[in-house]
Amino acid sequence: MSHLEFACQHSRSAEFRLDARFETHHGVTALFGPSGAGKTTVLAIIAGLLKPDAGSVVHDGRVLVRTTERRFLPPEKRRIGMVFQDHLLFPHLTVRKNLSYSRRAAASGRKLAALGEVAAALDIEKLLEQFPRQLSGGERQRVALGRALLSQPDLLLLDEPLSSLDARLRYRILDYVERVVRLWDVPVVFVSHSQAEVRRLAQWVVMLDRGRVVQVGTPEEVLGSSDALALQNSAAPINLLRFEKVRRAGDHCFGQLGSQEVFVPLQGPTVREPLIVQFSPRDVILGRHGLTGVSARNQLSGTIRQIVRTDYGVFAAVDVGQIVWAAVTEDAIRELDLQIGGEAICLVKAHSLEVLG
Amino acid sequence: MSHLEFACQHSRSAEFRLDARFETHHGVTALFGPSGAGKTTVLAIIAGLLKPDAGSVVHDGRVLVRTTERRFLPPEKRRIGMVFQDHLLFPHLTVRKNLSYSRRAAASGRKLAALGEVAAALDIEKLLEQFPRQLSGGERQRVALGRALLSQPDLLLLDEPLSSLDARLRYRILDYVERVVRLWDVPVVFVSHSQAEVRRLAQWVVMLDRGRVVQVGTPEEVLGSSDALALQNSAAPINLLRFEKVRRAGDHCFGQLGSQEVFVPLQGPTVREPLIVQFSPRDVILGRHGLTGVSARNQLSGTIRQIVRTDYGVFAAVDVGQIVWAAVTEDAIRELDLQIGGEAICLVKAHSLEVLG
Amino acid sequence: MLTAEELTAVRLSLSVALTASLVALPAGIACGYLLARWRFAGKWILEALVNVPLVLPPVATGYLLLVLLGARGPIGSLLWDHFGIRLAFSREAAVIAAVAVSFPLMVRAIRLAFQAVDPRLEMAARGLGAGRTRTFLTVSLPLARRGIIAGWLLCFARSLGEFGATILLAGNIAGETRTIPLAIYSMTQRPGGLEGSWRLVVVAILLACIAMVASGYLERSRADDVAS
Amino acid sequence: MLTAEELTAVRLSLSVALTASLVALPAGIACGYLLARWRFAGKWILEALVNVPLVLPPVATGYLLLVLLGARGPIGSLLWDHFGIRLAFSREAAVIAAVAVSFPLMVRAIRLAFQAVDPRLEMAARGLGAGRTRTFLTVSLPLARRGIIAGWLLCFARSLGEFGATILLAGNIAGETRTIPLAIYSMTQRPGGLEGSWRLVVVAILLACIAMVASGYLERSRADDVAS
Amino acid sequence: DGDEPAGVRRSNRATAEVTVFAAASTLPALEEIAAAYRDERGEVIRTSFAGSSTLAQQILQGAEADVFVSAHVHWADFLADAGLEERRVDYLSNTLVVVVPQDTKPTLTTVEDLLSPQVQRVAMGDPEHVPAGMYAKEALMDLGAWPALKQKIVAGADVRHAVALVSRGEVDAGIVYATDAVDAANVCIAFELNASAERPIRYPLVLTVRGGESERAVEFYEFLQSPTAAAIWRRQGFVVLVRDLQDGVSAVGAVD
Ligand SMILES: Nc1ncnc2c1ncn2[C@@H]1O[C@H](COP(=O)(O)OP(=O)(O)OP(=O)(O)O)[C@@H](O)[C@H]1O
Ligand SMILES: Nc1ncnc2c1ncn2[C@@H]1O[C@H](COP(=O)(O)OP(=O)(O)OP(=O)(O)O)[C@@H](O)[C@H]1O
Ligand SMILES: [Mg+2]
Ligand SMILES: [Mg+2]
Repeated sequence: MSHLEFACQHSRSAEFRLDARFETHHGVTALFGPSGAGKTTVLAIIAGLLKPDAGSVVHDGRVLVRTTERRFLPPEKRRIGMVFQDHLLFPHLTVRKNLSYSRRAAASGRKLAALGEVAAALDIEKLLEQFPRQLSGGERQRVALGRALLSQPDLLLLDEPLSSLDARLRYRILDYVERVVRLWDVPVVFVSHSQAEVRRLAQWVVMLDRGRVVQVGTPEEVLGSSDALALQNSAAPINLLRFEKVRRAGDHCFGQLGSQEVFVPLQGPTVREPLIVQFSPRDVILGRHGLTGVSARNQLSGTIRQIVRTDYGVFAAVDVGQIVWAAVTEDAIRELDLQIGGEAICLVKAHSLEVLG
Repeated sequence: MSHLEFACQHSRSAEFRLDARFETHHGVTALFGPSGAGKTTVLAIIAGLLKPDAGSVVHDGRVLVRTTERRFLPPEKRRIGMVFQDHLLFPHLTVRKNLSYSRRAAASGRKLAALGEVAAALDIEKLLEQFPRQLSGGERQRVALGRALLSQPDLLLLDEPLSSLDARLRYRILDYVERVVRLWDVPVVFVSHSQAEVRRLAQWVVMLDRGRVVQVGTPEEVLGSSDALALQNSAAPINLLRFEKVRRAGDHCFGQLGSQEVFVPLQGPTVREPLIVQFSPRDVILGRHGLTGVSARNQLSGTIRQIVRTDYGVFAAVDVGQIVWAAVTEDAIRELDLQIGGEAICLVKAHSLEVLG
Repeated sequence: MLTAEELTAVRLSLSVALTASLVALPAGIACGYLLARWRFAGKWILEALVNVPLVLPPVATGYLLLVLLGARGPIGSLLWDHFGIRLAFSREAAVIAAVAVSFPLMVRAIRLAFQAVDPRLEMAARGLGAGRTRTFLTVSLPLARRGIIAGWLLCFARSLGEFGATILLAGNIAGETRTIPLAIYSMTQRPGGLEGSWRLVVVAILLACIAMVASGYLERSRADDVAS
Repeated sequence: MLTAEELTAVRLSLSVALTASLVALPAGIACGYLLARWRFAGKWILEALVNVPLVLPPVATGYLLLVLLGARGPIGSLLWDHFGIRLAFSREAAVIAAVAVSFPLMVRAIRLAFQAVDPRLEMAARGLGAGRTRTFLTVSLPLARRGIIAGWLLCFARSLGEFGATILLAGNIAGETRTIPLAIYSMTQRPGGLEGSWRLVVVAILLACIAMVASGYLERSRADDVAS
Repeated sequence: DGDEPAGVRRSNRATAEVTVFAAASTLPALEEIAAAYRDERGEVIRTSFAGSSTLAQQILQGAEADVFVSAHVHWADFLADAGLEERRVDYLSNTLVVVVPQDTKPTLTTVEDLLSPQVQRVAMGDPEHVPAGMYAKEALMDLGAWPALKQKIVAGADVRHAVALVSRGEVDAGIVYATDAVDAANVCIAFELNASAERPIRYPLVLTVRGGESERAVEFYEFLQSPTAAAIWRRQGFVVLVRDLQDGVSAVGAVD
């Protein structure tokens, strides 16, 4: 299993100083954080494009940098493929020559991909004889990704590799990258601003803010945490339920929430405890009493604690053991006579529950 | 009201020829389409950075280009602010000087924004004395947006202006751009790959594919259409309901669906007919009979027409006059005994309905 | 250290080279920009014309200039008849000779610099409302700065070393047109010959050093932050 | 059209200039790259050294070369004692003189070109596994191509016009070292000879034109697609 | 000599100034004469030194020269043909000498020695156009040595160049003016070479038409031939030809 240890300090300007330390031994690690947090800086240090002021980077036992020992492995020896935020394609070479620039031999016994396959996966087959300046923004981004994939790296660093792609391509390429990563077991560290991308690809998330690591963990832990919420400041509160105990039953399971149980569909074969699920307040339907004959499996009863009117709508907080936020209309409040302190039932589709783990 | 007429042909390479014709008189128009479709090319022609091989562009009666008359208004006379996909900040000027580069006087009686305000809105106040090469990718993008906003344009062209921003900033900046656009009535043509952004900002969508306009219309029409779906290939079907008749009642209304009515919360003061709403299959709860005492206002009864098992889950198509897709679990199918031809009730939260118009 | 005569020559050389490089600068920038950015029919003719003094021996350049600008030449006689100006055999003539000979060097450096400026940045400026002139002054010119300085310096340095055209057009008049190279030449005619001119040679070398350091300072690239 | 003597001079000039510019090219590229990319202590010394021939009158450069390379000079005597080679007064001497005088021009153009190459592209290449050498050959060099061609051309053209240093180091030997400038010079020194030299002047101008057209072709920028 | 008042330096267009264009080889002497003239008459003379050919061309192109000191009669003739000559006197002469580097034993004593294999290269002014070279060539032709020596000739850009080549040991011998040889470092004179009788070495002093119109120019022109000047010429190694003899000119005085 791949292992990356990062612990570096680096001042980029009077305003910005990176001082980050994290470890990951996961296949896909996401660097997450607001613009200017230092994500690109971290990747540049790992790739050897930037010498940190102090600190070290160790990948699979190989010391890439260690300032105390004055060691600095030159970038060409690191076997690290990088997709740059601004692509950095070679302007004087055709797409084909850009893609085949790296002559690095595949590491023992594995060849990640062939040019034709990568070009097909990235939908750039027709562009092979073009020059970079003849490409559109998204095309450039794909070529940059292809170039990195074809460099037979031991570690892939992707800096927003899909930001200017439409959904269709993004899905297709995500699929492909996932396959590459799984099949050849190349660890990936990637930067993305899309929670969906991070959730889909990453097994580990490092959250940066103003040059510091503010949180590290699984996507569920990190993206669901209050810190993440503060950083993300999404338009509405997000519901997170944490089940310390989980009862397994066939291909689904039930999270224990006090005396109540929450039906959770499971994708994988294993269940981890604690189990954390996330869902939007808009996925919650409030009712006054229990229902039968509906496909919504989860009906949690609790007490209304709060009703908040925001720019984004009205939200009610229901204490069902933990707090569940529900988006409601003023009409519904009137009609159902929702009041603070009153009882309510939260109807949540099992489908709406995203398992973060 | 602003009016833009675009009808140009332009060959960029043997592979790609733009041949697009569209009109818009909407405040915010989105250019939508896959990578390499010609979106940037269209903007470049409007801005005057590219002379089309043939055709004309007319904005508010001003002929910007008309090749038959050999007319080509130089870019500096067009009063068009553009955010480039690759930013094109002046590398030798500080952020402040980049922002204040344009000395164009505000058009009669309006001054769009002051530097301080724009810098605050874009969160680049601390970067004013930096040079572009000292900025992160997202910071550059924001400066480029600020520069365009500060050029007192009569028309704003934004080429993926938010692609490398995290959600928080994106929302904040979207808010700001929306405000600018509304307050000063500056028409905007923007390129985005995010359906959410398009839905939020745009009143009109022009969908491009391989240099041709494949569809034009409101975001609902275009994004909901089968073409858009094909282009987007989103992971699941999307529900679209079209109400030819709408009954207005206070600050909400009821769309007529045969004999049934659908409760639709309305944001604006006006209701347009036909009214189109969109919601995800995951927002639909299937039941066998009507329910009371729930906050979900819409219960549509219909016949199950289809049950589809895909990679993304199981979907049931219910004919309630129009087809409504619901995401279901295998458990629910068993438990509720859902069968093709059987009756079912679709429970849809009014909140889940996105009004496309 | 230097004799009065040598000092005069050094001072004169500096003033001639400085004047020449400054006088040539606007034209050099105009020519360089024109050649880099515009396409016009007779472009290669302009180019060849600018470059002729490079291929010609300076003496021939000087002679051509003399024929043009001398009292009997078409331009020279015009200037004399209408303005009472005599160009040849004056400090101005030394400046003209230096400009003629070093102009191609300046133009080439400046032209390359303009070619390296991303035309899309110029388009961006125009989109922001800057006309051609403002775009040129605020974008193209500062971005070509390094090449312009290099061109200016080449012109200055070449002017310092100019001999052949100068002696023909401006003569070798002590205190008026006897620049360092002419002074070195004159000294070789005196007892002691070439060896007697070493002080001026050293001065010339020192000037080269100073110019280099100065240009290094002017052209100084801002620190790149990639490791090397 | 040309006399045999003139033809010889033209042929000799071309061969000397071509040899000089080609011989100087590798060193010019090395120097230009070094000065553009590396930071080392005595950098300005190297720079000044390279540029000295620019500021010195060519005659002085020629004399310094003679002192170095002549039979009694430190290098010349070495060559003579160990290899039996006499440099001065040969075609090789003409080449050396041309190189010395035009080298600074070449280096400056090349240096500017390397400075204009985005160092991040070089880093990208290295990240793809290319060592310093491959990065240099496949990224830096091709991206600096225009400047290198310009430098080469400057060197070639300046060599064609070189007079002062050549006559000192190589003498004015018909068929051996009498290049076009020397031939023109010789002619102009005879009464009535000036008029006789016009044919060579025309040839020199033609060469300038050809060089310009050729370099325009070599440096040709790919069509930019911004309107202008 | 370099410290003329600043005002003088600037007044390059002052037509009143007497301007002398003189062959570069006469520079030391002429500067001294001009200084003497200034001390005596209080008048500053403007001088420009270059190759005679250059100067003649400049005068032809309208340069404001009052007096022209040419190193060869050719260029005086050239101006005369162009109608620019007012007066002329072939006032000076020079001697040709064969020089060798000081550290080689001066074993050369005759022209025949130059032909011997121990002498591989002989430097002289370019016989095509440098006056000293032209005179040397004619002298050698008179002696019949030219065809044999031709191959060994290294043509200098001017006499000083030839002298430098000898002093650097670049060549085994050189044929130069005595005036250039006297003070050259590391050079010694092997023997004198008699100039061709047909074309004796002459330095014409030319008063141009323009100079003829200025009294002060004529005054200086005459001063150039005055006893004061003659002493200086001689001290610099020239031979002054005096015209007080009936049959033309005769040489008086020689190397100091
Ligand atoms: N070359 C530089 N010189 C000085 N400061 C720099 C430089 N590059 C980046 N910075 C600063 O360092 C900080 C971190 O930059 P970095 O590129 O790592 O951010 P990021 O997390 O990648 O942001 P984004 O998502 O916007 O790309 C930023 O505040 C930026 O202004
Ligand atoms: N300078 C150019 N020369 C030749 N072809 C070009 C040039 N610029 C763009 N193209 C081609 O034109 C097509 C349209 O490019 P354009 O930049 O308009 O696409 P786009 O819709 O903006 O795509 P993206 O979303 O990837 O930015 C692409 O196929 C591209 O390869
Ligand atoms: Mg970044
Ligand atoms: Mg684009």
